[in-house]
Amino acid sequence: MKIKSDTFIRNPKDLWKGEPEHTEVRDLSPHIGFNQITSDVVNSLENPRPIYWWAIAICIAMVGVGVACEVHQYKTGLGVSNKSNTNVWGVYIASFIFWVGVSHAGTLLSALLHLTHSDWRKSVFRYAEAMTTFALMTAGLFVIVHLGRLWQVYYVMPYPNERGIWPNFQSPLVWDMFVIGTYLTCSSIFLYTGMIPDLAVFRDNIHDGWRKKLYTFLAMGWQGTDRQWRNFRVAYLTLSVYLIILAVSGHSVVSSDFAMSQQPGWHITSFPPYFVVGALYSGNAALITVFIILRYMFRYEEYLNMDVLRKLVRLTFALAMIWTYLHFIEMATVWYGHDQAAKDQLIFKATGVYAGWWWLFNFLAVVCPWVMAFRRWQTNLPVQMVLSLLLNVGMWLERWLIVAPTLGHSHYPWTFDFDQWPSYIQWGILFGSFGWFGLLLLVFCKVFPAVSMYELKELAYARKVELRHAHAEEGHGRPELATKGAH
Amino acid sequence: MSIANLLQNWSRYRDTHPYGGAKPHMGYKWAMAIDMDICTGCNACTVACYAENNLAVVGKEKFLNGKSMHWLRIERYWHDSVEAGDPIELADGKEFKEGKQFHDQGAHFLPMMCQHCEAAPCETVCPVGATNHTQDGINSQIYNRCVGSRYCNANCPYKVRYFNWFNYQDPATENVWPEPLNQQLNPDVTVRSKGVMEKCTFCVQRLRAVMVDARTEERLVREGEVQTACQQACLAGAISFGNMLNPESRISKQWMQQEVNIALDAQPKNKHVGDAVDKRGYRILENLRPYPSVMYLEQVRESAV
Amino acid sequence: MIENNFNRRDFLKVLGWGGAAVALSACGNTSVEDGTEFVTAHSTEGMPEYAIPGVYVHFNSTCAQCDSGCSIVGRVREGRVLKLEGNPESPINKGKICGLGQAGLQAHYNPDRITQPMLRKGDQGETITWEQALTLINEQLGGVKGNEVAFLTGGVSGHSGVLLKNYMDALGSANHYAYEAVTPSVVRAANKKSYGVEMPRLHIDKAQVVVSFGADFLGAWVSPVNFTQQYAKFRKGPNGSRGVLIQVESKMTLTGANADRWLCIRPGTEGVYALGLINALGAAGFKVPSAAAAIAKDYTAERVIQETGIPAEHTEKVVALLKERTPSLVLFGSAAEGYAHGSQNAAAITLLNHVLGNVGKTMAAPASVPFPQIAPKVGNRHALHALNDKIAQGNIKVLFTYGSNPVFTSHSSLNFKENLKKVPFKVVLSHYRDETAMEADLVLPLDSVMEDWGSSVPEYMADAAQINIQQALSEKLYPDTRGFGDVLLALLKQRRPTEYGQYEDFYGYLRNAMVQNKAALGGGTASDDMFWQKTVSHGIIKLPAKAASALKTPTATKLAFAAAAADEAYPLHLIPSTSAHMRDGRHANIPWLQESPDPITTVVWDSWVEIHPATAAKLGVVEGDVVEIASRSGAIKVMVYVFKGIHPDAVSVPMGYGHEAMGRYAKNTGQNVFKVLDSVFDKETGELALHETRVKVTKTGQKVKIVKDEGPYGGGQAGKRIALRKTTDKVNLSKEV
Amino acid sequence: MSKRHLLALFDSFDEAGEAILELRGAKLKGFDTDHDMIIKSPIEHPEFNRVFGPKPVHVQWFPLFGSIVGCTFLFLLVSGSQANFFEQLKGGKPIVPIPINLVMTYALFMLSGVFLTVLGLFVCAGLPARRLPLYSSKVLDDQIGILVKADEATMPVIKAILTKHKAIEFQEEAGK
Amino acid sequence: MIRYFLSLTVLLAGLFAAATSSADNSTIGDGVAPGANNAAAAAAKEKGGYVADYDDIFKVKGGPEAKPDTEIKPLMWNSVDEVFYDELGPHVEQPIEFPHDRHAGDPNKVNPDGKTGDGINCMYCHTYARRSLTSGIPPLRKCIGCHQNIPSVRDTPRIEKLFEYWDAGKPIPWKKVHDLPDYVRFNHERHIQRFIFKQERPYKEVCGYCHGDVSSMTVARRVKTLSMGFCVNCHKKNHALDNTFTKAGHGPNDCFMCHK
Repeated sequence: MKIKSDTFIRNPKDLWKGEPEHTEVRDLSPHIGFNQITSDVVNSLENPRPIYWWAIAICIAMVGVGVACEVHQYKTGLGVSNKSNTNVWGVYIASFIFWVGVSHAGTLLSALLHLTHSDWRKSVFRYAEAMTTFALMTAGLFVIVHLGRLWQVYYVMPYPNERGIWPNFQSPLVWDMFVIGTYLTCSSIFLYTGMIPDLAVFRDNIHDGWRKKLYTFLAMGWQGTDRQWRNFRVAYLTLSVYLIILAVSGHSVVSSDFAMSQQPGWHITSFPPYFVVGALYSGNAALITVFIILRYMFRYEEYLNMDVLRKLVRLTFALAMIWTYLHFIEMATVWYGHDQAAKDQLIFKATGVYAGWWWLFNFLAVVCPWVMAFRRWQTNLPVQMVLSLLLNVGMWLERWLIVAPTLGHSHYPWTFDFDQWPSYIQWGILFGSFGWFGLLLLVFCKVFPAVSMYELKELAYARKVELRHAHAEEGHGRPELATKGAH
Repeated sequence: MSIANLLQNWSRYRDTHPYGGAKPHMGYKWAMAIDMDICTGCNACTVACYAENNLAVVGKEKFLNGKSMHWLRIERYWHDSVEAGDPIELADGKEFKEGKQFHDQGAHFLPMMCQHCEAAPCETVCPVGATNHTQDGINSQIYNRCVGSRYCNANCPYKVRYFNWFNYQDPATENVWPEPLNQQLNPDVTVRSKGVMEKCTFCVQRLRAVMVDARTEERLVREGEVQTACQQACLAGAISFGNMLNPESRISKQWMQQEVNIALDAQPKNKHVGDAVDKRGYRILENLRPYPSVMYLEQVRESAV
Repeated sequence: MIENNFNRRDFLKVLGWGGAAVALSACGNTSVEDGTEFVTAHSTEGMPEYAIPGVYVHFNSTCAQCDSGCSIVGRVREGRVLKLEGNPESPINKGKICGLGQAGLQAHYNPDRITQPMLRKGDQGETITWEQALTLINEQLGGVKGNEVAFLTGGVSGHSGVLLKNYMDALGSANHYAYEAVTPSVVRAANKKSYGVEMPRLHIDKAQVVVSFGADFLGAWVSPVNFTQQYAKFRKGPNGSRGVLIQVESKMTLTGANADRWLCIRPGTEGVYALGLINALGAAGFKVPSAAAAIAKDYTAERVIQETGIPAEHTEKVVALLKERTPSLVLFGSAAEGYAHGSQNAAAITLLNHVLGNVGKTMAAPASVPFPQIAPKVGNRHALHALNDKIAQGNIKVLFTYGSNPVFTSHSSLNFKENLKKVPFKVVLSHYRDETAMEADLVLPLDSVMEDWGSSVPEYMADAAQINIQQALSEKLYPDTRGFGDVLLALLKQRRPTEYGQYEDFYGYLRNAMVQNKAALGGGTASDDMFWQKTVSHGIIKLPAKAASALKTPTATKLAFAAAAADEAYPLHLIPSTSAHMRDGRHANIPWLQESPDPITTVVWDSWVEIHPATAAKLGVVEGDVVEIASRSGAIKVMVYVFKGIHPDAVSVPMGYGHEAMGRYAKNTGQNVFKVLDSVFDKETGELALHETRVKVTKTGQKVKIVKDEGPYGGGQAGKRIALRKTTDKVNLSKEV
Repeated sequence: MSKRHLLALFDSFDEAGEAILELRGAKLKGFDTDHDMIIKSPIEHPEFNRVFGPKPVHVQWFPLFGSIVGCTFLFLLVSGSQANFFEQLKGGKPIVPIPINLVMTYALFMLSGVFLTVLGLFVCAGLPARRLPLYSSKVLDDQIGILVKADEATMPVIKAILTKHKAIEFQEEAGK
Repeated sequence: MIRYFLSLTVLLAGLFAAATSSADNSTIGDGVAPGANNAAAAAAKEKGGYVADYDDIFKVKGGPEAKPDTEIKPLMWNSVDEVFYDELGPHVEQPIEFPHDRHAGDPNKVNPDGKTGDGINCMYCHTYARRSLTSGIPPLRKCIGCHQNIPSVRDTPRIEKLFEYWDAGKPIPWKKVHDLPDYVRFNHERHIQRFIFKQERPYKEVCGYCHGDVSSMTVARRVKTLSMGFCVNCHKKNHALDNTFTKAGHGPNDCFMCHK
């Protein structure tokens, strides 16, 4: 059945307006009823704004570019990516770290904030969690793209084979394989588990074709009985605990790809926290970007509203500051340490051929976030849109500037190599990866509830409770805790 | 059965392999010494290596892009800038520091190949265990196991590992060995395919051949029974190679005489500099603790002229 | 538990990689392929007992990459020669072999070899059979007088030399020209004059100090393999003091790069410096023969400094060293000889040797082969000019060319190429379709060295006299190639059938010739077969050493050096440098050599011009700039390599690059420096003075990335302890194992 | 006496809560509140805890078990495979390096934990579940449903009580 | 709970142990190794990337006329029509259907063709096995050497064909049955020396371990996978004999020993 709702009648013109300063916005208005939440979400999936389809088309095109580049590279050999025997790594590894980083914000919101019962997360965590999963999938692709003989990637997997040999468990890459695999599996499980009640709602509200079957299958006969809710709460809590540990360990292991090695600029003790925080930072920036896009695309103005955005931005700013601190700490330890090679490496970054990029990255990732400190801009959508994109560019550069300069300027002067620039193949595949990520995310948001309905309802319920207390103090009667809207 | 192995030989698996720890090499420890005072930099070793190990000639463009495949490269250093080691000219030609007017004490030639480190940084990081340490102290590289993650190269302090960026044996694309050039290829050495890492193997095919004979005759390989291609070609005899565990071998005598201990990361002789004037032996980047198996003998220049 | 037929791909599907797995399995590329796995040996006849598949057989032969005459061992397996090593029995190379020699393999397996005789039709060539070719030659020779036939070769020796001589006699022609573009012919002349022999035996290992005036004896001079081995001994200093090498030259050669002191001298003033040293030695109280002293007395320290530009303190140190450490040895090579007054320089330097009393100590008379007819006929540059004149006058009707590529190596002011058109019938015996072959009317494909039989006598013999046997290491790659000896024999059969009809092929001739003289060759009483077997299996015949005659001591004659006149239009000296691998360019089509970096500059696959930083600053060029190097005779465009190993008044371009033909690896690789050489000749010998060309360097504005092995820090070490050097005078290496 | 099902839908948690309390208090014969009454709601209903009192949850034991078993297994797997015939010698390292194996052990600690958590959820919450005899899609949308099972005799009483508390809609099984 | 945990751990450990030791089962087939490697080898052969066979060498050396009339068909996935292919490698069509059973078979056993074998030692013909990497196929000379003295079978079709080759002076283009991938260094000599000459085991057992009971085949057929697991299982076993290279009695477990 179609649920008519007034949420459609809305003036698209005031979309880009930030909320006026004086109005006191809550993360969810107390006047929204359960029914309206359901209908909004369901209907937003039914027909999103047309830009959605444009986005899909663009993403597919981008994926096409990436695939074309990869096919060429697969046929001809990695040489077409214009690496050298000195710069053996490049954009691929940097992007791998970048995508793993993007994945972390989702976990932060869905797991950590869930444990701390910060309610404002309830409207954003679902798509954040989805981003986690898809970002990890993208990261995994980069590992494979990067391999010289990717058709034999299964050599890395530990399974009893007839050759009687095993992967080298001492290699950080194998740890990556373990931890990223675990992280991917767990986060997708987490995503799915959290969706079960909402899937049940869809099962009841969608009546056509394959989607009905899909939802019916996935909802697994959820009926919201008290027994189900009880166990669900505990299970979800447990999962979020695991997810937090995973997120931290995951990027620490990724950082050990570098920290475990011997190269100047990589062999740094503070890399794990540095990477983790950097991941949260860039992830949150990406979150803001997607926030603004979804808000418009699926008409989520009611739920992805300015108050939530403001909180998100503040969180991002805080993380940015922590990361900045670690960034300087890392440089300081190198600068005051005894390792001359690492010191040279740092100087090289700041003055060598990569200097321009290095300073740009410092500007983007260290200076730019300060814009978020100003209240007037925290809810200004265009500003936040551009800003979040810039931050992501900065953080990608950060990863690339960890990988490239060290390879070109490591221990052995004879093999120093300053003039390796990634070929269009590498850029093309990076470009394609964004398309791939966007495509997955868009399809997800179209098919599954991108905002969590039952948690919003809980939120609405909580607001009503507050309302009741307020009324009680004012001495009026005691309004019911009705699930309907209060009008 | 692995679990049984684990439980029975636990202590054995806890030994640090193979240098230092309680675990000795099994009969062999191949090592090399290169005397840079008599190395003339004539490139005979390089060509010999190309001939012996089926190295691909990559051509001008790829060489320019740093995709050259010389397992053994001759590096040429100048010592006459103001402080030794400072760049004389940067790539863009501008004078970085004003050195002398001429290279008037000649060049310094340094043949650099895989150092077969005892604690090789490349070994621990290979995800598939394509590069391991063999019982006889060689840093092995199994081409067919390699998946091409290139982590070994990224972690190699000497950057002596070379990656097959293209399919060099494919006549359709890179025709490195056009007919009949391919008939020269050494049947004892794999022609590496696209996407695998390769490096100097101490001419393992020669070593294995004589070791197999030795086993058949129930003895160890004798000194002088086997030579690496570069050693055999070296006109001046600057390269010596052999089994360090054989006290009769020249290599062991050299390491002994030069007071270079393979299991140390800093040689005691370096503490008292003055009196060790003709102890020229040293190992490159020793301080990074890869414990390389190649000892270099310092170049000497006469101060009387 | 895994079931027996466990399948990886199933497992991948289990892991949920199904999609990927399909792609992987489709590719199927699971093995790193080796070039050469064999089914096994199966042949009817011809498969000799020793040829076991999978087992190496070693055959001895002789390297023909250059004229040093090193003996080599070919490692043969399944009928293919896979690797060359040095033959330990040879006193010349004692089991070693240089990179150039190693690369002989790729000369054998080279994809650009000519496989069939080719006859010119217009500007096309059509393949013909050998019979046609030989009859054609016969016809062409029919109409012409003997003296109108000329044979241009490189240095020849051994029995092919004998056949060549006999053939020329049969034709009644005296026009055999042995031409080598890069060869120390002035050195030979000067030695002959001073010591009575062209190439005395050098005992570098016995010397304590070696002063080399541009003799690149470690690189490309006379017999580098032998000299390098001596050099190693010399450095170790068997008698306790490490030998000291002082190199005096204007452009750093490989030897210069290994010198303890590299003295950068103004081009052409080597003789002045030699006499200056004599003078200084006298002044330092060294006993100098009066005649020499008389000649040297004008060369005061001031004059020497002013003319050579070598600072005084270096000279003093050198003198002191020469004074206290004897014996010493003074060598001189292309850098000294390559001027109009090259012979004068040479004479001065030989005189210095005499003054230092090295004659007889570190230089001895060479052994000589008792068979003059197989003695080496070394080439020189003068031969080509003589031939060129004859051709220009139209006196040559038929020209045979073998073992040299004059169209490429002759300087353009000779315009040999145009003159060649005056020759009605040109026969070129060659391996490649090189520049000269392109001009030919008939091209005859030769066997590679690995396929051919032959004998040779090296010019420089390190020990007693020896004859090298060149043995076929593998069967022919192409059925229609023939050895030089076979061709000569075939031609001779046309002329003297009675005499040579008995020999089926050159192998038969060679064997016969050897076996006949087996007594003289130390064969003793062995049977013919025994003797021949022994000879071939050793690859070398050491002749019983005769008592070497003493060297004649140089006599001091008045010397005059043309002062290098300042040239406004063409200010800079051009030094065409000889690299050990490229030589005069005959090996330019060997990929290994093109890819192995030049030792000094580490440049590959291209030619470059070395310019001193000061000069570069003056010209406003930096590394990678393409400059035009113009002389009075021509111009080439090459890229700049800024280099502190060259005199500011000089620029240097390597020889051997810039082929217009010859093959896929050589063609259009680099620039041909021969083009710009002026025709200036040494006054006494009439040799082309390679170093006399003056050039001007102008910037073209073009810029390229220079293809070299060294990193952006050049030879620097960025403060790391990579290449360590001790500078000391009290190190004793003689005790080292 | 055959039993019948009745599903009543409420708009407000208060009403539903009152209704449950009263049903409890009514002490009807053959009607046990704990077993014969199931609450269905769009969100977890904190209000009802005071009605039912706390009910025990056992999910948390599954991950504990899973994690411990998982990491033990993985440690054995990794170190066992390192100790097989092809021991991969790494210069300067033992063949079985314990701290390194702990990294992966830790990963599987979490993986198996997560798996068993989900397993626990399915087991305890009885998922996947078959649809109860009476169901209205509204209970997941915006209404609270009370499903009771009782004798036909007592059914009218129950219905009365529910109606009293503003049950806006009833669903009944067809009579037999 | 604790008891559960313990029991499950033990169970898993046991399972895993079995899994890792399952390579002891010498009949494990590797899904890819033999087939795909042949395919890849042949692929490279077909590409002409190198000269793959002795008769190719011969052709190049002896000129076109010495080129064998039948060339080796590339054994590739896409040429199944030419060569029937299964996991154990190709069913090879040899130019002459050589009866191994007749030559090497048991003299006391009667073969399908009604004849008994001659019980000839493998190494009588495959004479290089004890001194080279490859076992080798005898020169045609060897076949003729015997067969010209055996008039009884002189005009049977196979012998006719044999003599045709002999008269034409051409090698018989036998095809390789046991084709190891090219990155493997297998040394016949070492194995023969160890097991036949040192341990004095019957040659049928030693050769047969990898080649199967050839004496009961006509044309040799690959019966063992010859995959890495196959080699490993044997190398694992303890054939304690000498104490020179490794103290252990098993074969070398060093990758570089067999991989080149």
